[in-house]
Amino acid sequence: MSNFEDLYRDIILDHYRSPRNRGELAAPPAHRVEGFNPLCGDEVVIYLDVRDGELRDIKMSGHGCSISQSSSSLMTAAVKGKSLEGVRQLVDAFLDLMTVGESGPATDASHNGDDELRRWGELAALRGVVKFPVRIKCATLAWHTLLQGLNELSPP
Amino acid sequence: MSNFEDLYRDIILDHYRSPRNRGELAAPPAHRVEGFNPLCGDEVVIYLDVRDGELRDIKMSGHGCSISQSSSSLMTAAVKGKSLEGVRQLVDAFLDLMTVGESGPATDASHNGDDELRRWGELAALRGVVKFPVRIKCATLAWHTLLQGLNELSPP
Amino acid sequence: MSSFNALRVRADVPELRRFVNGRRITYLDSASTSLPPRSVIEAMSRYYELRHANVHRGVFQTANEATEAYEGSRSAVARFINAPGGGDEVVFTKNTTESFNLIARSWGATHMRAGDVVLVTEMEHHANIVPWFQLRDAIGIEVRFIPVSDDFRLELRDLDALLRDVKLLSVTATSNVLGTKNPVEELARAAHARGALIAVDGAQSVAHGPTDVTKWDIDFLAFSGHKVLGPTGIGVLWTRQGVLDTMPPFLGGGGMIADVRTDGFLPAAGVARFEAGTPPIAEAVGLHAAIRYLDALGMANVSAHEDALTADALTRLSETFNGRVRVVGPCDTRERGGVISLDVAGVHPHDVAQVLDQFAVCVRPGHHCAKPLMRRFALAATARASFGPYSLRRDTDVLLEGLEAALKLFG
Amino acid sequence: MSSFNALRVRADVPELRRFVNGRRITYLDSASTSLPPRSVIEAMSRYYELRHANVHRGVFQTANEATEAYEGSRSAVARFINAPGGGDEVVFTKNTTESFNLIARSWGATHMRAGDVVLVTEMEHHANIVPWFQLRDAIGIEVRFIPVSDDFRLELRDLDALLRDVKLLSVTATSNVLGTKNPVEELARAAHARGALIAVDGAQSVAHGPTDVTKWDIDFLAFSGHKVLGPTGIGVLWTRQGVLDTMPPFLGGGGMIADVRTDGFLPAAGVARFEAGTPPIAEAVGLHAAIRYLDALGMANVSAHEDALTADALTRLSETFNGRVRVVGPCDTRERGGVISLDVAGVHPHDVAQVLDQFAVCVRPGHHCAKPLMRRFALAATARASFGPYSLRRDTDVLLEGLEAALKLFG
Ligand SMILES: Cc1ncc(COP(=O)(O)O)c(C=O)c1O
Ligand SMILES: Cc1ncc(COP(=O)(O)O)c(C=O)c1O
Repeated sequence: MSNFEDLYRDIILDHYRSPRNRGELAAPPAHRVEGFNPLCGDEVVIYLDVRDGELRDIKMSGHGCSISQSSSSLMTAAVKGKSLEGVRQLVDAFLDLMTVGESGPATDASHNGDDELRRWGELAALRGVVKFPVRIKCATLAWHTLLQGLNELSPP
Repeated sequence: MSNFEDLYRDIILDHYRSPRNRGELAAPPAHRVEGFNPLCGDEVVIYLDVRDGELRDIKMSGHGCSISQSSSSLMTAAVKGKSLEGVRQLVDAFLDLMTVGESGPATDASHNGDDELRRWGELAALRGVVKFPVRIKCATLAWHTLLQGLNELSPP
Repeated sequence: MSSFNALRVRADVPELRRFVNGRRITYLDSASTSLPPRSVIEAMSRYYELRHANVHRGVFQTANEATEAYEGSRSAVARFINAPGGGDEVVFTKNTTESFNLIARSWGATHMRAGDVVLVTEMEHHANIVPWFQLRDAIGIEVRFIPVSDDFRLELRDLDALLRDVKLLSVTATSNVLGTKNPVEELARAAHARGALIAVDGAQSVAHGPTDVTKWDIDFLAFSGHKVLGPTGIGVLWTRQGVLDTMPPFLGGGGMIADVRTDGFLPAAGVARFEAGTPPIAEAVGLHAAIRYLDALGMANVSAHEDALTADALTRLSETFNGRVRVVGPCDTRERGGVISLDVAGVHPHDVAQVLDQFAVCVRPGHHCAKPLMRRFALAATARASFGPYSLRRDTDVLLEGLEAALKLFG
Repeated sequence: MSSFNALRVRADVPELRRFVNGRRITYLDSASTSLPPRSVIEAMSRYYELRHANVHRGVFQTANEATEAYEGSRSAVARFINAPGGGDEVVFTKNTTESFNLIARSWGATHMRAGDVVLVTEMEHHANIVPWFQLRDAIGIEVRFIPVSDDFRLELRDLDALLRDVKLLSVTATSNVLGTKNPVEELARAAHARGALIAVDGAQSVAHGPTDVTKWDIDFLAFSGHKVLGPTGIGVLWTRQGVLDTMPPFLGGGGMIADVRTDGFLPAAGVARFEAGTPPIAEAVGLHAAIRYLDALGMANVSAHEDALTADALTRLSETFNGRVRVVGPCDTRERGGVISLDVAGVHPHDVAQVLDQFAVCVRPGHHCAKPLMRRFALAATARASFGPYSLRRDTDVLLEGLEAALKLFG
């Protein structure tokens, strides 16, 4: 599979065309947090419904490229219903995955075994992004924004 | 004769080693004028004794390279005793000689006939300077200073 | 008239031979930076191989040669833009952006007071906006904007009112987003009639058609080497002599002084006073080669060539995509240059550019450093294709092919 | 230890093969500008031939490559000077001079008030004097000078008193006139002990020995590409992260903003905020190649090589001319670098340089942009010879031959 096809996998395009958890939650009681990528103008708004240490519901709106939109859709699907601790762990792991060192990707999910892939589930579709360093910011925008929202709710 | 030998002619070296009209005049009654080349630090001080429209006496002091020193020495010898009008004409002609256009010297005294050479006398020794554009400022410092002095005495 | 042959220009530009993703490069990003021809690259290499030395004050031969090369470039720039006062009006900066900062901090800070107005336009590049905000924050001037109409032109009906209290009108000759060409001569007349000066941003115009600061009757012109087939690291600020003489130094250091003592300094006369430190010498040599190259092409020819390409591209974009690809800019080529901003239905500019990269087509997605303009048209970004003298009709073929693919992938 | 062979370095530098006045060039003007090796020249040519594009925000392949090349150079610079915070502390400017102007106008204007003192030295280059006078004229700071002793060193006995009210000590690592190396680590300790920061002018040091901003414990370091075997048109300002974070933008324009609206702007984070407009991209590529080249030579080797050349030259100058040629600078090579200012009895520096040019020897006559220092020693000018890594003992042979001729001609 070429890098290009690895970037625009079917799952990505599917989430771009039919984003999950799109919409708003009344805030308050929900928590609203905004993320912005000044370089490309992408914007994401996330609504968090947190109760009893659990992310009961999450919605997102905003606009951006296919990578940022599908990444936020995939994210909402992955974190919804999880414990806050579980969410934090996933966010950290994802941002780690998206980190490129001086000489290319630090972690390349495609070299990892089945276990690893199973752990990531649909999110593994985003692993192709690391080969396009300029697009990493697109893929991580929603995740940074979510992290910021969690920190606002309960400082780490 | 190489350009280099043409620059450092014997007359130049002679005037550098034994400058004519070196010294000061009491000012007033003489007129004192200073010239300065900020790029190389050369300095010339000229004293003018002007009476009845004639440059009765001229002295110079200061420090600088062989070209600036010999040029001022040659200048004093050439202008002393001349009418102010004659001095102005000579200064203009000399500054003209030292002007380089975009594509090299505008006037090249060496191409001129014997007449021309006779007119310049010892000053003709300075004609080699035009082949060294960075040294032209050295050769003209005293002349610009003299012109300034004349203008201070009687605005043109 | 000089001879012009775009195929020959293309052959002169080494980067255009490169293959990316299995295809020869289709370079449509000249509005960001232009690709230098071999003669420019070689002029700089030869300079470094043979005559590199620091300029000014040197006595040895290569130092003289370097100085002549540097000053020769200054004179060539002056001739190229028809500067009435020659090289004495040409300051070398590092880019267009520094040129505008120089205008703001030297001329602006000296000649403007709190309440005075600098009039720019909604279609300016940040380089001609941010320095004025900085000056506003420092001394309290007002920064006023000429609006842009729905048909992508300057809205000049109220120009006379807009010019009230204006000391400087600062405007781009050609928009780097819309492609709009502004009526520089008319604006110069209006500004001067109100006692204001006029600065022109030539970043997008100088490489694409004749520049004549005398005929335009303007006071400042700024542009960048890297956008006129020249190198990075050099820019130009031309300033009319009578204005230049009233401007204090900008940066301080070697070369811009007449004297320095432990209690103060005296600035140098002329353009030297704006060139602190070792200047971009090799870059001036490269810029000279670029100007020589453009001159040989003939700027009127370049302009005609790019106009034809633009007209063709606009027609084909509209015929092929039937509204699915919108051009954000005027459609009449008499009012615009070869900068074509695209809004592709349902496809984000980043994705457009990414798909086009598969076809080795180089276009730029983003706000193009013109955020006020993007806001004006409620756009976050566009995908921008732009022509240069080496562009060919076949570049548009590949662009259309790539746009089809993008629409298909995301449709 | 890396291998070092000056003959091989010489073979790498194209300009050193040139003949002038019938002789091969003897280049003794590295303090003005250094001569780049072939690898530097070719790195830039290859860049323009293959991967030139504007940096940042590009999506297509060459734009990514250009961005990587530009940012890669930043990281390489950081490693070369051992910056604790890596590339995030390295700002590319146009030269050392702009670097000092940036310190003065961004850090200085923010952190200093009327009456605060910047402490420089009598041996500074104008680049580290004039920006401070400009700041003084703008906001009323005091510019104070550490005196230079008769034996050409900083007079540090009263340093503690001199440091009173000082917010910044700004000092050159090596004098470009005297060759004196200043005790940077000692000065850093003294400044920090008094709560002041320290900026170091590395223009004359970075190409001539190891640089370690972490070990030196300094706050700013400035130097120029063209003096480290690199290109013109690029300079470096390294600033410790904690200090950098407190500094507002300098020039305004594209690339240095987070947002621009019609009512104001928001600066970008990090070093981007100091790099307005298209940066010197090809120059960064050339600088990277220069650093790679110097690294391969080994800076300790370069330093040892130049020390040996300097010691030899000083001995021979004194033995050959018996006082008719005076060296204006320390005679102990442990205290000095390979910058040798000459005062030739009865021969003006201009004439010295002119005669030396006949021998194809390149030396620089003048005040070397250090007029306060020249006044301190009652000199109008000196003729300055200076070494680089490509210098050889035979260069001194030709220098001595030329000096003999100058003494003979004017004697
Ligand atoms: C000690 C010192 N500082 C600063 C500079 C200025 O460097 P640049 O002209 O590259 O800005 C020089 C070079 O002349 C220098 O020798
Ligand atoms: C209209 C316009 N002005 C100014 C600039 C800034 O040019 P530079 O980045 O070379 O300073 C650009 C280039 O991006 C431009 O298009």
